[in-house]
Amino acid sequence: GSNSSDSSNGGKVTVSGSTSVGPVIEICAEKFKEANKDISIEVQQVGSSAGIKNTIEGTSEIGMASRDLKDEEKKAGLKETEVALDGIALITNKSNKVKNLTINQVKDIYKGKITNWKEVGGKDTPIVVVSREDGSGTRDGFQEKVGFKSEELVKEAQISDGSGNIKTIVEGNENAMGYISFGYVDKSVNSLAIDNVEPTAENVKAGKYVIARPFILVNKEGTLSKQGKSFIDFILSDEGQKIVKSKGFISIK
Amino acid sequence: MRKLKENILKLLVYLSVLFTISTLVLIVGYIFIKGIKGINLSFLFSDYSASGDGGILPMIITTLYTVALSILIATPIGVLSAIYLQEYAKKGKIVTCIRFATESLAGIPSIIYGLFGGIFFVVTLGMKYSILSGSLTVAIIILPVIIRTTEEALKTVPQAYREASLALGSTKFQTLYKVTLPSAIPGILSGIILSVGRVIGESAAILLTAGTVAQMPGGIFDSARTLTVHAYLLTKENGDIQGAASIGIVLIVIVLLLNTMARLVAKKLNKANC
Amino acid sequence: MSQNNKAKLCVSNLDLFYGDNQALKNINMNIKRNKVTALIGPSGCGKSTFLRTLNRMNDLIENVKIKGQIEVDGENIYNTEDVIKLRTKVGMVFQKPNLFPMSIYDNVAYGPRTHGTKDKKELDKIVEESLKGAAIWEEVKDRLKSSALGLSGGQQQRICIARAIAMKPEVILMDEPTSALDPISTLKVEELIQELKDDYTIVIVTHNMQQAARVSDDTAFFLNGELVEYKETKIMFTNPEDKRTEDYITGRFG
Amino acid sequence: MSQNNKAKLCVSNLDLFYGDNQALKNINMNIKRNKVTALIGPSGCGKSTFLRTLNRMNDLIENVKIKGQIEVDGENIYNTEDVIKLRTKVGMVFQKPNLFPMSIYDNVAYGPRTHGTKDKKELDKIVEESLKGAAIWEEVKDRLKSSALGLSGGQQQRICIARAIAMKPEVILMDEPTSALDPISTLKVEELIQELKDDYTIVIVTHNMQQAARVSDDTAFFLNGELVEYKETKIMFTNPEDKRTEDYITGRFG
Amino acid sequence: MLVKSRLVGTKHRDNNNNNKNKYVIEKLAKNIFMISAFISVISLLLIIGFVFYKGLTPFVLKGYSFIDFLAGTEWVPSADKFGILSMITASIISTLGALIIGVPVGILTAAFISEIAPKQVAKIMSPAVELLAGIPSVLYGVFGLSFLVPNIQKIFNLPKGQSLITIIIVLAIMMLPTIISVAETAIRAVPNAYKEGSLALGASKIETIFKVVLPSAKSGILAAVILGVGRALGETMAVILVAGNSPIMPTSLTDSVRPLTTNIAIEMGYAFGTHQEMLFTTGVVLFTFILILNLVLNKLSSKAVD
Amino acid sequence: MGSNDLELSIDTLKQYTIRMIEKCEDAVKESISCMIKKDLDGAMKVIEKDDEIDVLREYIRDRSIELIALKQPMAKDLRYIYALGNIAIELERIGDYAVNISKETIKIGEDEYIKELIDVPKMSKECVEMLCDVKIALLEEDEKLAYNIALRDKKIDELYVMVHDDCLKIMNEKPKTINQGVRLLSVGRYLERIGDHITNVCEKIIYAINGEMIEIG
Amino acid sequence: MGSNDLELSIDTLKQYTIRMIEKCEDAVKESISCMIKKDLDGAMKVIEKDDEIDVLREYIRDRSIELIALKQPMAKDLRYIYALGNIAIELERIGDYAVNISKETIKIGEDEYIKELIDVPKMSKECVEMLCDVKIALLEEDEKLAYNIALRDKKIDELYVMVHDDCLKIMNEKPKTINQGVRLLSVGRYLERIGDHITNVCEKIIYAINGEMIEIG
Ligand SMILES: Nc1ncnc2c1ncn2[C@@H]1O[C@H](COP(=O)(O)OP(=O)(O)OP(=O)(O)O)[C@@H](O)[C@H]1O
Ligand SMILES: Nc1ncnc2c1ncn2[C@@H]1O[C@H](COP(=O)(O)OP(=O)(O)OP(=O)(O)O)[C@@H](O)[C@H]1O
Ligand SMILES: [Mg+2]
Ligand SMILES: [Mg+2]
Ligand SMILES: O=P([O-])([O-])[O-]
Repeated sequence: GSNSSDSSNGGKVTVSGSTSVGPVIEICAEKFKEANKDISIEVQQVGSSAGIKNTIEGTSEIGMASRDLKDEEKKAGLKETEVALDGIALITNKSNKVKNLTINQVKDIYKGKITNWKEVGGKDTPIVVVSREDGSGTRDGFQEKVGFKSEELVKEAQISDGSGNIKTIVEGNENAMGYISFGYVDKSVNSLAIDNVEPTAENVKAGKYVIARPFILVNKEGTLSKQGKSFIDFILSDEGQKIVKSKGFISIK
Repeated sequence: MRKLKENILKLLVYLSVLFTISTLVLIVGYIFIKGIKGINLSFLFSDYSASGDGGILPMIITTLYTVALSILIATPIGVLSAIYLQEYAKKGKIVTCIRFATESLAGIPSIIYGLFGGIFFVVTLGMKYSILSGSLTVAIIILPVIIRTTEEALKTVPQAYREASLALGSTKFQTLYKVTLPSAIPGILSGIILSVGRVIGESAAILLTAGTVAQMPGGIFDSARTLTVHAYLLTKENGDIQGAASIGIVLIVIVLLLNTMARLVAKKLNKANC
Repeated sequence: MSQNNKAKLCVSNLDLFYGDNQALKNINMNIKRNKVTALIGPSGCGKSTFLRTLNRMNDLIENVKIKGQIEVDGENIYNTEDVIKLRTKVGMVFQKPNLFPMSIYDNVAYGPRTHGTKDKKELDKIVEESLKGAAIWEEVKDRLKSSALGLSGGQQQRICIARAIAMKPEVILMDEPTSALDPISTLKVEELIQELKDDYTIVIVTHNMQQAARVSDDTAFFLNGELVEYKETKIMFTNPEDKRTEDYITGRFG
Repeated sequence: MSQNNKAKLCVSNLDLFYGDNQALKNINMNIKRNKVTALIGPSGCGKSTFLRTLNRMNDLIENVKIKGQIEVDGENIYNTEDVIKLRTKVGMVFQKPNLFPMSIYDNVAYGPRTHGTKDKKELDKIVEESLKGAAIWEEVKDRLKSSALGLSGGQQQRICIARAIAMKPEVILMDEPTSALDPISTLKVEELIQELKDDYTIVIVTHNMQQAARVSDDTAFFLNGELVEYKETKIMFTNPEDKRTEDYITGRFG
Repeated sequence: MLVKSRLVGTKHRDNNNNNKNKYVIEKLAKNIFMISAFISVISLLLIIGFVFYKGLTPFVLKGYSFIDFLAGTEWVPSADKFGILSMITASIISTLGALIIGVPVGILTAAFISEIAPKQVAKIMSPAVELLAGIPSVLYGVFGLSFLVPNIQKIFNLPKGQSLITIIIVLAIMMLPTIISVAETAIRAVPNAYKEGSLALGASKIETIFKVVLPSAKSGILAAVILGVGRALGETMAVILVAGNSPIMPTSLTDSVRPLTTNIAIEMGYAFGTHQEMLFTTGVVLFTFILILNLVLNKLSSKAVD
Repeated sequence: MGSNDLELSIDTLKQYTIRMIEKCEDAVKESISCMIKKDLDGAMKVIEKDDEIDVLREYIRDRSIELIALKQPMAKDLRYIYALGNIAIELERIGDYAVNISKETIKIGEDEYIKELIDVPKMSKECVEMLCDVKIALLEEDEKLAYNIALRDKKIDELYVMVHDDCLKIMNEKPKTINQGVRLLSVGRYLERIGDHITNVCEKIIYAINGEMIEIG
Repeated sequence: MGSNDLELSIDTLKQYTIRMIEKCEDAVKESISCMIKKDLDGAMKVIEKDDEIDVLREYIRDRSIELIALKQPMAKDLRYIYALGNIAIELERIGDYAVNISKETIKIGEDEYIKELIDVPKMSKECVEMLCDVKIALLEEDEKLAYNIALRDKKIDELYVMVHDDCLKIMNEKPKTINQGVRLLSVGRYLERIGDHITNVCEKIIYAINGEMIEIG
């Protein structure tokens, strides 16, 4: 065990956490390493909570989270750095005619009050609600912004543990509706406008698209290594923020 | 009447066979059709890149590391334990206990190993997410497989060989390494090959212990991503079914190679023995 | 201990228990040097058990309790710690030919090698002598290096005997050595046993009364763990003393 | 076909090949009704092969080619398609007792049930009769429902015979039926065979010349796939005609 | 006749070598073997220890009720609601369902391979089945998610394809190779003598298989079934992708459900504190199931031996 | 079969032996009574009937070889078979002597006896009684009895000496009696031999029973 | 052992039988030559030497039973053992007759012979020659020879008739010769019996060789 902590001081930065944040940080790490050949950066995509937990326990130096810290977590003496904003897009199957929902409709759908597409202007088919698992940063952010609590989530909701899975489900099921981070949205699914606001980075930045949350990096107060700090600095730099943007997220600058 | 019954039974058998064959063809076929497009040299042999169009070389390397390490750890322990159980231990509470332990280990779902490894090796022993933690965890997973197959192999060594050797004034240990073990080698080897397959196919336990870092591992203390975990993450995070299928092809080919190898080895050793 | 001058093995007051089950009851028996002694009796009467006490092969079985004395050349075999030495002196041949999956040569050389003979020439000599002693040399001399398992049952059994001989034992125990063989192989092994008695003391368990009659000098009849009758074979089979022996050998038993 | 009035089985010009290897060479043999016929000969001479042609068990082996004729009661068994009927008529008992891992009752009832007897009472009757016929009824009547594998080898073999009898066959083939048994069980089975011949035609393969001598009325000596000599047992064993027979039965063979 | 060409003068071996070394090596070896053997025991104890320690913490230290845990049907970690009855039910139903399909198909296929198929066919089928066993479960999941789920949705005309029935099919397919290969071994181990016995009594091949061969192999087949159960109960990665994972009490085969294993796997990454411990408790429950299964297997197999 | 059958066969052999003994009894008894009654036809019959004894002997001989070949008898069984085979030889010889006696009777023909036949009938009676007892000894496996029967041969020997001396005396006194005297002498001699053979039979019975081969008298 | 050993033992039995035949030859030859030479001591020796024959007979009997018990002989082996056992009985009887002859010699004592001994020596010579040939037949398993030997018994029977008639004639002529005449008659009778026994031996040899039990003459 002691060996590995030595090496982390030597030139290795361990980062772990959110699967939404992970991919963009990975790219940052790649770019960072091009400039700093002697530093290696390990990016673990294990989930926001696990990342935070790892940071508290010292398994990782830096944690990634796609949600705000919980009080308990804050108490553990973590320092957070916001590195990006992420919009959460509501997605439906390509064949679905519904292109826009109000935020209340979204809420009602997720709470199980609206169960048929016909109620929101679509075909007469049931709505298959897809959600992330409890504990997911994306889910936390989504619920908070849409305005319902975990226990209110319709019980029949499909739970999936990754944006990719949600996308696959929605792509394969014309009744399905799910939500994923902007970074994962592509042509295989429709992304809905909320209250007639298109899910774009500009709209998020402008505060018009409300379903969004911050990407943060955390580290234990006072233990951040030089390399770790320079990595975070790199992400916050213009070059880093460009990468953030290129992946469909919103730069904090 | 008798004929009718017989025909019905026959029909059932053939339906079952049809089911088995068709699922096999379907799965393998599906994976090949989905994934074959993604297979090319640069996919197989170039470094991974988070930004896209990288290959899976780091995952292949990690897989090799994990296999090698876990086999290196589990084989001696497994084989020696099996020897103890089969050759030395007197029947009694202790053996029953050990045997029960190994059998129970064999039955535990790998997710539980993951939970355990994730706390014990990663946190408690401070190994962090690393190939080592992962390998130790899978080593425990395959331990019962190796013990079991070795025991079976030892069991099939005729008692007569041992008696003959002992009656010639050999010690138990001499008997073991001169007669018993050589005869059991084919069985032990096929057990090891079986374990290799198990290690390669493992995902849940590795995910929770070796982590998911998509990089060329620098050593066994680095966290890294095996092929199977990669396939899992591609599905889960990117919805990249095609990529997963491509890795699937690689995995299936490896499994095929291993199986053929096991057969050949067993055949060869059997021949050498007889 | 009182010791018969001619006796190679003296068994006195031998009791043997498997757990609580007494398999041998107060056996007293002096086995003569350079004779073939046959043990006969119905299944489960303790023949094998008795045979295996003579080179302590029963040590391998759990829960065995042995009382009484067995002396080889006047030395109590259950007093010594050195089982290896005993088993070197008292060789054994089993029911089924149990050659190792090695070459003929390696099989025969196994014992000497185990006991530290490394010299190639010496081994060659031992192997040749042993195979000759087991009357199988001519049949296998051209293929010593090929696998022993390719031989016929009877040849294998004679190689087993050669393997035992290679240890230069003094006593050879045989537990139904021909029961897995066809009649012709049986005959060959029986002939061999007759020849071997010039140099070895042989104890043979057999189910086959005719075989006991054919090969042995002395015969012991066991029943339910007891030694019922023990005497010269020719007397045993023409004029046994005990009614139970008579009944057994004339096939009126049970 | 010319047919001996007393013959149950007529074998004429029988050749059998395993692939290219001829295992039986021009066998001609009339097996007498209600007699015990023993087949003897050295290992590999074709005894089992011959026996198994009589109820077409060789059909199970690939690459077997059969020429010539075998008639049971004048009917060529290789002309009929109905092997099941043949095997019902010509029962078989094997070397090792091969009872199914079921109760004694179910074992004996297996054949009749397979052939459609469902009625409980009728089955009971068949089972009882067969067990009585196999001289084992008294020993097992109180535990018909317990597993057949708990019995001793000799008992098992007699139940195998009962199982064969339950099919009400006319011929019973036995391939070394006592070679896995101890002498006492052997004796019982031999006694049974003697009793059975009043009702059945029995053909028995045995390695044991003494056994052939003890149980059979006629003996056939096979050698290298040929039928060397075939005659009344008592003449065969006191005054055989062929030198090879003489050599074999006096143990001078090979 | 034997060729008597024995050399004269058989000397008996003097055994003056010291055998002491041999006895020392003997002892040493034994101890090393024993220590190795204890490693598996230690591993098991450690695993049990860690999992139980973690899993029982909420009940021992935090006052949660274990009964509520087992009997509760609501699972909302963020609302502090932990009930896994629905998951236990889902696990049991999916396992049973998979057994109902997998066991007969597996056994009959095994019977086909070992008894009916011509040698050539068997020679191809055996490795093919082995291949099926060797495919990582993730791939089954991928196959299930991208092929089975949409098709099942279509065939049964459901709003979604993730359902008990999908799990059952995937698990049934996944347990097939286990059942086939273990049952095949068991069937091959049935002495030829039984078959010959039956055939000689005038039974046909199929009758022989069903009346003698399969019953004789029943202890092996039972072991196959139990191993299959273990596989189904413990399978995670494939199930996670096709289950739908809704933590609800299933009322029909078309419901999405969340079996025990997926509950652990799906949330482990994001869980902390009590939530995480409850996942361990789920592990404890699963573990207990498996242990009970093992005990049953032990009992059954020792019975089968008798 | 097996032991059972073997016993049956040994029993059969015994039965045949008993029958043979009976026939010998008859033969001896008849031969002497014909001699006394000068019943030449009867004597002729005795001679003819000897064939039956020979047939029995052959039967026993063949069966005993068969039994040995087919049943591998051991111990007592073997001794019995062997002994019965030998007993049959002895009995056949006894039958032959009866024939010889009858032949002498016929040769003597209608001539008046040179002396009253006193000892010869005594001898014959003794022989017949011995044979009769032999049956019992054989059937009941009574070795004591067999031994005692054998001892009775002494009496026959004594009687023979008397017959011998008487005859010689008469022949010397009346040379005309020589022809008949010689014949009477032979008859005495034959009876004496019959006694010897009965002794042999007894010895064999004892051997069969306890495996000891003793020489009596 | 096995077949080897068995053969050895049958050979041993044969050797012993040959030795027994030789002893019988000697006994017959000696008994007659002593008779002719009136060598009473010699006659005494013949009687004493009969013990050796008896011992051999016992030996052969015991060995043959042992062989049957221990080696389970079949076919020819069995027939040989059985036949040799029976041959020994016949030979013993021959020995006994030689003893009887010698006893008569002794009883005749120094009395001058009532007639020249012509046919008796002839008979004896024939017997001895037959016995000598029997050895060859036995050793060479020559059934033809054995048969021919048996046929020669006829000659002995003829000689016996001559001896018988001669003696009776002389006795009738000279009643004083009765005592010796009776003895000479007996001797003739004994030799005739010896011939019969040799015939029996031949029959048994034929049986051993080809399994056929025939009655010759
Ligand atoms: N390992 C053992 N444990 C317990 N009991 C045993 C053991 N081996 C043998 N016995 C019992 O001891 C008795 C004697 O057995 P043993 O094997 O010596 O008989 P055997 O005369 O050799 O019989 P067989 O002729 O069948 O080989 C039997 O009752 C047997 O059940
Ligand atoms: N299935 C088979 N395929 C090819 N050859 C065979 C087969 N079965 C037997 N043979 C050959 O046929 C010959 C006769 O064999 P069979 O089994 O009939 O002999 P056997 O007289 O019964 O011998 P044993 O006494 O050893 O049982 C042997 O040479 C044997 O190798
Ligand atoms: Mg034994
Ligand atoms: Mg055979
Ligand atoms: O993986 P997430 O924590 O960003 O949902």
